[in-house]
Amino acid sequence: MKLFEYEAKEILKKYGVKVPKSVLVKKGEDPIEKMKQAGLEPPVVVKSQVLVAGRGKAGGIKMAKTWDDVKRLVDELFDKPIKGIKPRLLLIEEAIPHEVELYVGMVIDRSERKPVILASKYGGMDIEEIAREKPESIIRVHVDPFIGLKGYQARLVGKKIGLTGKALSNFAKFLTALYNMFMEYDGELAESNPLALVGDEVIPLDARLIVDDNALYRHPELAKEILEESGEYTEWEIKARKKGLAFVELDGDIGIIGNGAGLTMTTMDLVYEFGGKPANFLDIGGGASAELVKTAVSFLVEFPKTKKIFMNIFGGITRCDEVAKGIVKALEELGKLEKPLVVRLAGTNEEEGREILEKHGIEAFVDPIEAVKRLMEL
Amino acid sequence: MKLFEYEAKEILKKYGVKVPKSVLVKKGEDPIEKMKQAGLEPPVVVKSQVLVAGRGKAGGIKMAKTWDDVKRLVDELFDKPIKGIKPRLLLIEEAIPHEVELYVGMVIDRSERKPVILASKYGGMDIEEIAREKPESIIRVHVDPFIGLKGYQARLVGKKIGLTGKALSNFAKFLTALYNMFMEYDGELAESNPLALVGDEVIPLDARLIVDDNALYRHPELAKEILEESGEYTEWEIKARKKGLAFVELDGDIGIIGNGAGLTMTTMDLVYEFGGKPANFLDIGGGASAELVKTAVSFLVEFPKTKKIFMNIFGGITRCDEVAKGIVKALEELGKLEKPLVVRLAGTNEEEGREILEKHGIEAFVDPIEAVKRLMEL
Amino acid sequence: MAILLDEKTKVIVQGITGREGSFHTKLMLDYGTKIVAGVTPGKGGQEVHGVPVYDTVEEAVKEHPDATASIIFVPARFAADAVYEAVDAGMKLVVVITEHIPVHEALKFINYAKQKGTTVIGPNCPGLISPGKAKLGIMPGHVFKEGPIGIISRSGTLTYEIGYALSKQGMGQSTVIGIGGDPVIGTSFTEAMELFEKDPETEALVLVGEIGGDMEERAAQMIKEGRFTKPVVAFIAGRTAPPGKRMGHAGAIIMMGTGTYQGKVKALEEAGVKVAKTPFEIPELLRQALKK
Amino acid sequence: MAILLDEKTKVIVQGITGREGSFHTKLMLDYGTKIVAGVTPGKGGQEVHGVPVYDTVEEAVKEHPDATASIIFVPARFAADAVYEAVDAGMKLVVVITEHIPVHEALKFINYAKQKGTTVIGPNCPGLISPGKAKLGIMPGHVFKEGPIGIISRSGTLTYEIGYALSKQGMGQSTVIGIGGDPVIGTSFTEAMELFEKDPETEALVLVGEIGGDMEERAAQMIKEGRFTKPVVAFIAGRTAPPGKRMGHAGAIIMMGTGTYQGKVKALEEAGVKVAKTPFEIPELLRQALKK
Repeated sequence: MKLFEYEAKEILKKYGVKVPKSVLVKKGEDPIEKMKQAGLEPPVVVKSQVLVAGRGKAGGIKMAKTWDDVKRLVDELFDKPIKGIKPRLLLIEEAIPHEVELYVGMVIDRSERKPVILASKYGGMDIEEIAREKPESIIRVHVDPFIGLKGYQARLVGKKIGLTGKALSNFAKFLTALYNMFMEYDGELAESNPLALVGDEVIPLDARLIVDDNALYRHPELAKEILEESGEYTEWEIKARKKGLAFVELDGDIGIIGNGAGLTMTTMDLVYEFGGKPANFLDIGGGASAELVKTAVSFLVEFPKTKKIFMNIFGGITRCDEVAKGIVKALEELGKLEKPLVVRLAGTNEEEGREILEKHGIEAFVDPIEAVKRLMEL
Repeated sequence: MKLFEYEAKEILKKYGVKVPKSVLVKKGEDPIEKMKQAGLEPPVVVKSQVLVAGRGKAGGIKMAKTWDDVKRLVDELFDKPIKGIKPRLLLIEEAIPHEVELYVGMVIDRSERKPVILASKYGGMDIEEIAREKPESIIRVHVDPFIGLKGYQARLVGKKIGLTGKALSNFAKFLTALYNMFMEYDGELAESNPLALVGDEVIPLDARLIVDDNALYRHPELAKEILEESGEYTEWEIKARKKGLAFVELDGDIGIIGNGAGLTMTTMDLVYEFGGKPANFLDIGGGASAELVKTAVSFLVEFPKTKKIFMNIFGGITRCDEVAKGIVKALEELGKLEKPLVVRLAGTNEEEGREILEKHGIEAFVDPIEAVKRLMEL
Repeated sequence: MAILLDEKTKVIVQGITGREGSFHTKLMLDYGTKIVAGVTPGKGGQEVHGVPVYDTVEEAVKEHPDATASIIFVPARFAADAVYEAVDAGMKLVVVITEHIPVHEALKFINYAKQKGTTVIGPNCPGLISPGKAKLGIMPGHVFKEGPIGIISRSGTLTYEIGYALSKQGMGQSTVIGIGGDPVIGTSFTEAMELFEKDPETEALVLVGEIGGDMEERAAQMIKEGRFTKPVVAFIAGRTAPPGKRMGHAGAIIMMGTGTYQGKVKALEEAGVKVAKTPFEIPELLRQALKK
Repeated sequence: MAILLDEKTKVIVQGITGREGSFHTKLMLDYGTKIVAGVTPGKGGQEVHGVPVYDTVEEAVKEHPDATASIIFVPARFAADAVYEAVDAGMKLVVVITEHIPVHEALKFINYAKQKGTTVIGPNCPGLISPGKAKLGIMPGHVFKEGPIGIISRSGTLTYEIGYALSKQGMGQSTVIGIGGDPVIGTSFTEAMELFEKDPETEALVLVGEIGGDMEERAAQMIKEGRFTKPVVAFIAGRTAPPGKRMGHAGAIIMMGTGTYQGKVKALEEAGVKVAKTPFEIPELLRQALKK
């Protein structure tokens, strides 16, 4: 789960990090009043609290030099969708004059199976671009997850991005705080970009934290309904998630259902191979019940992008007869399927499954290639 | 630093442990009023908040069955010194009827260099006695300090002290909380004795936590002046600590000063060997300044138990001339030494030191045996 | 031979009394797997499909000292602890079926197991099977047949599909490992390949990859450097998946420009590996590779 | 020979620019110790008594790859980190002079060092000296003389006293180790004894113990089992200290009835070790032990 900038900064404060003074403004609140209460004056930065990447480039961060600017920019930003998402909150933050912008972040290195810290003296720009163009400018340090980030390692990172003296020790403190937050909050990613160097101090102008969804039960205070504003999901993806479906919207017009992510992706590939374009990815997972199958089929029938539907099931734990029953249920509930459906059934109880389908006039193939060919003819 | 029962229980609560409902009462406060505010009614247990061990046996824990009992016992306990210490606070706690009392505690095993958990089904009595008489009844489990207490280990401990089912899993939860507190609070010891088993629940009727003094800087919220009420120190030990002296009061009449704990203890042993009885242990440590030596000597002159003083210095880092200067300073400040002083000086700058002392008429020996003999003649 | 698992391996099932654990214990027993004990805390003394249940792995091992492998079906919140327990009890192989385990926990127990010399497969994996010998997982046993082909796969159902395709063409398998789809897993492509390289029964290998991560690239590197010398055919799922979208598997995110379909295919082809466009081409490519 | 330290050992001083670090660097250099580098974060580029200072141990080792030992004078709050840095930089021997290190930190860095094969002496110790060869500590060098007696001591000043008594009687020392007085230390009696057992230069051993803990009892057990075969004389400080009182050293608390003076003497005597009543008896007892 992605946290908002203001949330990540609140958490960082608990780790002793100094963040810029700020107020959080909801739509309808008077930003001037709130700023005055907090002792905050222009110049300030007004920041759209959306979870999409590239918010700055998309115009979601504005400098306000006067009280009038604040009023105007707050109204402007509340009405401005960033990559399709309008913010529910704005963060108004003191402007921090600075010359040097650093980058620091951390993720889990899958190959090394260790947290890895990434840092660069070239913050403030697209760090991925820098990683591509000047890979040597990105410092990488692995951390033993049991021992934790040692103080000398934190200083070493700072030294390698060119810091010395008091700035170095302030950076090391910040990095340690960020690492501790990353570990204690089950981070998939924690980063600050840019991390401003102001004199000897380091100040996170932005902060990001993505928490592992599988670990959210350990952080109940973070749990919330943010699907709509995450910017990660389309309208139909949100509908699907609410129905418990693992669904991703794509650009084509052929609805895809598979069991298992690998097989479902492969089904998409197969459709492409034969000239079709998938409208979605929908994985019913292992051991799906008839009820789930019904939900999935009904959902793709409703989903306006699909013109026809291809369902590719290889029964392992999933039983083909159960799948067939689910399809029939959908058919019964909807009266009839408005869109053509081609089913491939193989594996556990495939014959029972095909029999059920054929009784209801639905084509069921064993060979996926034949099935795709038939699909493309429809 | 030893924490009070109520402090340890407050901390345990942060770890999700259910502790008995209670109120804390200061002298002069109305216990009835406070209990009513907290929704607490007799029967309750009134507990003297002192840091000495064996508080229960010493009469510091009383059951109050009626409101009258509460009033009477509160007055009684505030006036009752437990091993010489009167409580500043009383804890009034709901009485928890129970039949089974368990013991669980943890310390650091020096040999294994690992935290070790000790548990027994025979709690509520003197655990040290049980450890002596039925060593096999004490379960010992070592924990890897980097990995932490694993869930299965916690259950194993519970199983080995005879728990099953829901009680076992509640015990494992409690043990994990206690262990986490022990580690995060730099515990020298954490324990609960007795830990009551009430139905399936485990409830700590008492809780103890001793925090490593060297780690107190990491727990500033605990820092406080508790010397007087700790029960660990005598009046003169407290005076000494305030002067920065490592001083322990003993039963004899010969004042002892040494440099280094081992040498100081050996000096005590030597005095005993020649028929004397040390009045104290006072270690001036390594590299002592003349100022510290002066403070130490003056202190022992004032300390009423001492009839004569023996100072045994082997100069390594400590310089004998610096020590001699300190003695002379004490002499000058006090006018004269009211009590005979025998000094043994050897090691770094021993000759310079002896010369300084002899000028002021203080006997200085090289050989400690000769020095002790002289001491005993005085 | 096969790798990691054969008809003599004695197995403990952790979480045996749960719905999944009990169901798959039955299927594994039916397949011939030597399951000697089950573990569920608090359920010691029961039996599941004739298998005695213990409260702890320690107790199970005391009664069945020849047990060397464990398969874990316990819920995500307790799975990490089950792995530690299995490792501390001396298991040489631990298969973690459980999905939704927090990645920081997996990170730790995998590092721990490695230190102690235990092989972990998974988490979030279908397990492994040495066809005709034993099955330590949740795959349908009947789609696999005994033979000389090793399979290492990041994907579950797709593995069954491929195993089935191979079996139908008479190309049986020595051992099939579903290594799991989570970001951090106990056994990677290259680690499994080291074992297949040494297995005399395995004559060729099928790698079933996915977009995301760099395991396929590392496998290619290993082959290029001559550290894996048997014929290899690969298939990569997700050729047409849009970059950066989550595809159900967290493992299928394309990060930092690495892990693209094209990059993986290029790396593998440069190492001399034939990459199938669909799973159904694999048998034919394998036949060609074996002929050389 | 000596153990752990000799005239060829190349040493790094961590915390060299501090008051203590700088002072003892001078004394160690005067004694002949080969100090090749110092480390203080942020002070790289300076010199202390002619010794070049670096910001990190990594940099020091890069310039002085023959350095194998480190001595730590940094303040308690930073000492644990200094140990990790020394261990990670490949030091084989790390002497921790610093006192007041939280015991939970010592616990961790000692376990860590052991895993990585680094010997830690201390914390809260005077260090060690191989008389006539090198000194890696804060003891006064002049009280020790070269010779065949090994000393392992839990106490600082008392060690100087005993070393001095031995030297005066012409009984020089191979290596003298002050193992430190904290509850958890890197090298125990028995661990140091293993090294002395193998050292051909050491003909006899003096153990200087204290009340509390069970290190003396373990040493006795080792001797009894024949794992240490050279003559041993022991002295235990604290014969007349009241039980349960803190005697300046946390290490001197008597816990749970173990660690009493009487218990230790009994264990040692049963193992055939002569126990001196005062430090001044040690030379004579040693002479007798060596004669046998």
